[in-house]
Amino acid sequence: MSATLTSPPMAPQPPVEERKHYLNATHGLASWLLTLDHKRIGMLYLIGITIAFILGGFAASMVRMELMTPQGDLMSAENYNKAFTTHGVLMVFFVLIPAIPATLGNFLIPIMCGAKDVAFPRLNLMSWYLFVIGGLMTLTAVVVRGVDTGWTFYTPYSSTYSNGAVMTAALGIFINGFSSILTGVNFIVTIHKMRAPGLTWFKLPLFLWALYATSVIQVLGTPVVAITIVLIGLERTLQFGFFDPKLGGDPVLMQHMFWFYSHPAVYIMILPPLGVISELVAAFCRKRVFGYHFVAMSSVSIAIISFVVWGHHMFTSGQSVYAGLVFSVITFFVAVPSAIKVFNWMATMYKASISLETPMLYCFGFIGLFTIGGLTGLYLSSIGVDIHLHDTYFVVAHFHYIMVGGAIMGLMGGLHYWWPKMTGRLYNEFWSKISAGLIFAGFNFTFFPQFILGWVGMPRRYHAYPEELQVLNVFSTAGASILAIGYAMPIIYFIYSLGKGAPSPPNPWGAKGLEWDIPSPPPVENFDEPPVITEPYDYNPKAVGGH
Amino acid sequence: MASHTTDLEAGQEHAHPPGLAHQFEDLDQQLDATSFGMWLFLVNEIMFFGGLFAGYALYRSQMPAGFEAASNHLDIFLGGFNTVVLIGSSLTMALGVRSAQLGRNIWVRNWLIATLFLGLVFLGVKVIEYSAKYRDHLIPGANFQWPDPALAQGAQMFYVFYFAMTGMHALHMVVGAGLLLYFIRQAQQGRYHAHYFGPIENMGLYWHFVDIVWIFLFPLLYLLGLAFHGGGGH
Amino acid sequence: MARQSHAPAHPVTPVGMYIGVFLTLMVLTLVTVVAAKFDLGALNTPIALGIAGTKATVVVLFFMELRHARLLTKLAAVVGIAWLAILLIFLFSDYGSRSWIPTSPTWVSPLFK
Amino acid sequence: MNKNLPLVPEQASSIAPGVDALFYFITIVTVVMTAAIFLGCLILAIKYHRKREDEVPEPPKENLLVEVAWSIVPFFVVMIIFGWGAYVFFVSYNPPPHAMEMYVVGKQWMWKLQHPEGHREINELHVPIGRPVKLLMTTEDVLHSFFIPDFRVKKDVVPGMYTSVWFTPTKTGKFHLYCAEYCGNQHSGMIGWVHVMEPADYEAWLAGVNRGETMAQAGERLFSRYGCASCHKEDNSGRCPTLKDIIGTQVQLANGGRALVDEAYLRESILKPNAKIVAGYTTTEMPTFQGQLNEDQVLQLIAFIKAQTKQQTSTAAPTKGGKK
Repeated sequence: MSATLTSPPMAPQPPVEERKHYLNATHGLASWLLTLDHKRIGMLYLIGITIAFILGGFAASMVRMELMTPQGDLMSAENYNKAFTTHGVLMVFFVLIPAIPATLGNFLIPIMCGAKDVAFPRLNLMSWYLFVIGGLMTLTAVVVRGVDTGWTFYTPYSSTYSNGAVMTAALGIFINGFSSILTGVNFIVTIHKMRAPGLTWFKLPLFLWALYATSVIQVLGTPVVAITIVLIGLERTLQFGFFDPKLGGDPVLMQHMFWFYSHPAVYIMILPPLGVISELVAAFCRKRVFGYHFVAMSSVSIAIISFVVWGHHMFTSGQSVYAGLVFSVITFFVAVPSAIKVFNWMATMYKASISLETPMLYCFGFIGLFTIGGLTGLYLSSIGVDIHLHDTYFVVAHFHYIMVGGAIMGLMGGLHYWWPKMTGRLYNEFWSKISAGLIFAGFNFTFFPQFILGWVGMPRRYHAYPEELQVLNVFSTAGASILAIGYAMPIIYFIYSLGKGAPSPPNPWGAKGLEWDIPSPPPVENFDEPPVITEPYDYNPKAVGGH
Repeated sequence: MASHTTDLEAGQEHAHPPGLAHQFEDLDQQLDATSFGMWLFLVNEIMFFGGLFAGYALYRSQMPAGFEAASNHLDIFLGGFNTVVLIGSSLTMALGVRSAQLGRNIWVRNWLIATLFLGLVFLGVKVIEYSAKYRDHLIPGANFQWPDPALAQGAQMFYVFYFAMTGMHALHMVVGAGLLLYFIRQAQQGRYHAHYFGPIENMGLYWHFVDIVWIFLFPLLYLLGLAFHGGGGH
Repeated sequence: MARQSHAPAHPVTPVGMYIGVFLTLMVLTLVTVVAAKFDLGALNTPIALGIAGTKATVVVLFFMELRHARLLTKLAAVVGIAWLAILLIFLFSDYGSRSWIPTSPTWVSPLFK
Repeated sequence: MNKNLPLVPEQASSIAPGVDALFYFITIVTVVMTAAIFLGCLILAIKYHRKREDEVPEPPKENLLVEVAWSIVPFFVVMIIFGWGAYVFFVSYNPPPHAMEMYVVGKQWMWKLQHPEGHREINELHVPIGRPVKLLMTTEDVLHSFFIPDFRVKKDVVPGMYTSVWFTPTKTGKFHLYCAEYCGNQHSGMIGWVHVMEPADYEAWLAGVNRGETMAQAGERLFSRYGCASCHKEDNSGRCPTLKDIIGTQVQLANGGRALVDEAYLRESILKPNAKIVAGYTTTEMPTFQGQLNEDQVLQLIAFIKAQTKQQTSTAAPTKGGKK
């Protein structure tokens, strides 16, 4: 424990080639596909999510290329609609929602709890298979026949009018939903019941608090969208009129049920990166996070509030005026816990020892983009202004700032931080910094013009648009190409590091946390010796009396 | 703390009691965790059915007369019979769990067989009811027929929910029946003992939950228009 | 200690209690059918749901042994019901207030002329 | 404004300046906060950059006062934005009295618009400057959303339901009309123009195009074709309630409730006669017209019924004003 503190953190450690760890304990494809080890399952998710991210990114680049010119000339309207639906469905359901919980979360929750594995390893593997099966079904649907409903599947278009492979895609999402639910159950039980003796709630890393809050949303929210998908399926196949007015139903009900999940789902995507950033701030400031308790509780309060704001997606839908007001005011409440987090991170940096390694660059990038994304949310929660901005590119820009600028930046930051732990290899520091810079610049280049596009009134999901909007769209597309290069680079240097990267010491960053007390990569059951529990982010052990 | 250390040092070679998974320290922790996990799964199930109940509540509040009229076309005797059957199966299930807690595998098997039997009776009655609906053209869609055109829309919506809710419930019963078959086999092999009965307990939680769903479906679907039965509408 | 090891090691419930619970549920079923036969106006549905809720509570407490469960498990059960209530309350807050037409504010900013 | 690089939408309706004021207020908040956080991060990163490898800073002490302060201050700021937004919404919610009523039916993938005088337009809407216009909207198929960015108005057009928007144009010219809710293949083709004209030009335009029968006349024709008059008699002697002078009134319902007679109520009563029954009448007398009338025809019937109220009362029919 104290050895890691006194020795220089970056000191090279002679690699012990013979050491058994989770990567070399067993060999062969079957040992991966049938593994019950949470670390391997986390890696399997990482592979699946990367593939979905590449495919979804490809669809996005099709969309952006089409929008370079005002006329719909690159592809037909039908194919354009399928492209943005593919992008939305893959990115939301198969990248963003599982992105951090299923990869970093799977890898780190048991380690941070001082446990050998998650509570239900078999269920964990089954969740991955559900993710893969759901993903393959959805992929087949969007590739073979195409789906053109948008990721929101609004009725009656999705249930009655669309000719696409809606059923297959929806079934894939339904199956993937159960992957998400079971992962949530697994994590909640793990955090409650598998913590090492002495590891009390307020000694947990903030990442675990964030994942705990996320898991609660997954368990409480996902079933509602699951049943909604079932009802859309029944309406589409058997003419059961739940939502189509021609069959007696009410399309606004579908929107309520959809957003009851899909708004909290936004917090499934953003809470985990908020947790990651707390870890990064602590590690690269060498300091306990300022206001630990407030940051922890802000995660929980965001999770709870997230369930009672869904109507802000429906200000123009014909929803009642007063319901709209209630949803509007509660939406503004979310600003408070979000602000608490940002301010506490900055307070942590005050009088800290900040080291600008790649994860910390992502951390700064996250704080900046999350700030813009969060503040532009104020426009959209304000019922008077949202009327104009709803369903325009302003909304597209806003949620990309949160989803890509927030969630994906957080994922990248976390990956760069824990990659040496997960793989036992160091990646190229130079290229990783270049790529972090490119992603930040390319991102702003892509999405900032979209705020203006939305403000002047360009509706989203438009295949063709008025000519005067071309300049801003070209800016956006140009930025997207920078972004694409930025995202391609980590894929290359991470894969390269697997073979050629220098071996990583147990604690390359000099960070604190149970995961840094064990070798890189970790042994099969995580701890060769019983974990030593301290205060979280205990960079000054003497100050609290040491052990 | 001390015992924890000992366990870890023992590692893989630690003499595992039968039924203990490697990630747990002891059977108590395992029982505690699996039981809590099952409850969380049921919380998810509440929300799953909750979506259906919300839709039902909304449309019923909008078309009360049609719902009441349509409800009166359901067979209360069969519905009530099924309620008794299902609550009975909950009793046998509870007794099965009790036997597992006492480590009496033979009785676990017997009670689960009884539960399975009652579950199948329930599903059989459901088949009878569904076929009657088919005969009477009460399946929503193109073939739906309702004598009173003014109430037809509400009645059709009632049957939409009748089939969605009872169908989803029956699907849970079928899954439960499949699980029961598995556990009957496990009990036959004498898997359970006084310190390892978690799986049966969780099976019981699932089964009771499905029972609870029916406890709400019965009045909401079968009884809601009873007071107006034969009253000639209003 | 995070891991207070011992799981709810509650005593095994006697058979008689289970049978008593079953009989209670049967009686409540009968009551709900009988109550439904009377036209009580707006009260029919609350009564039916009240009885169903009572039955469900009995099943949860006795068959599912929630009464012996940990506080955490009890909390999970309550949260499940509370979240369903959130869904219903906010859903009906929309449909219930659709017909409320807002009055215009008395002071109108010159920006809106 | 630069025609090739528009950075702000035109303010072409009476509510646009009011909406924009709030927009710019939030923009100021956003810019100030973003600048503060960006600068703050920059300064912190430079000032507290790690000097020595073994440097370990002092651990922070939690400070309740600071936490409360930076929770409460943002809270008040956002509450101001909420209150202001709610005000903007309420001010722009109710149309002024005497608004011209027009009718909109969305359809994959076109906007069908009709003036009360009978002029029909597709994807074009001609309106005079300075007069409030209220649109009553529905759709024949999927969801659409009626969006005129330069007027700052948007409202979803929902099948099976009436929604409405209103605006008072304050600038002449051509303004984009969009469908903002994704509606399928040609969603981006469901666009058009709103032409705001000087009143004289508008009159000239009205005179210049073939008007056809008015909405109310078309409705009257349907009313007699479907035999509605045999039950709904003017003097209330028929088997069904009279339809004279009912718009804007509250009716007593058979189930004890009350209902405001507005467009949505009339539509429901035509398509689902038993949904709300007026006290003293029975249910099954009236057949449902669901599936027999298209949305245009239902709107024409409603225009006819509304005209019957207007004839009688010399003052204009009360629109949705005042909460009852």
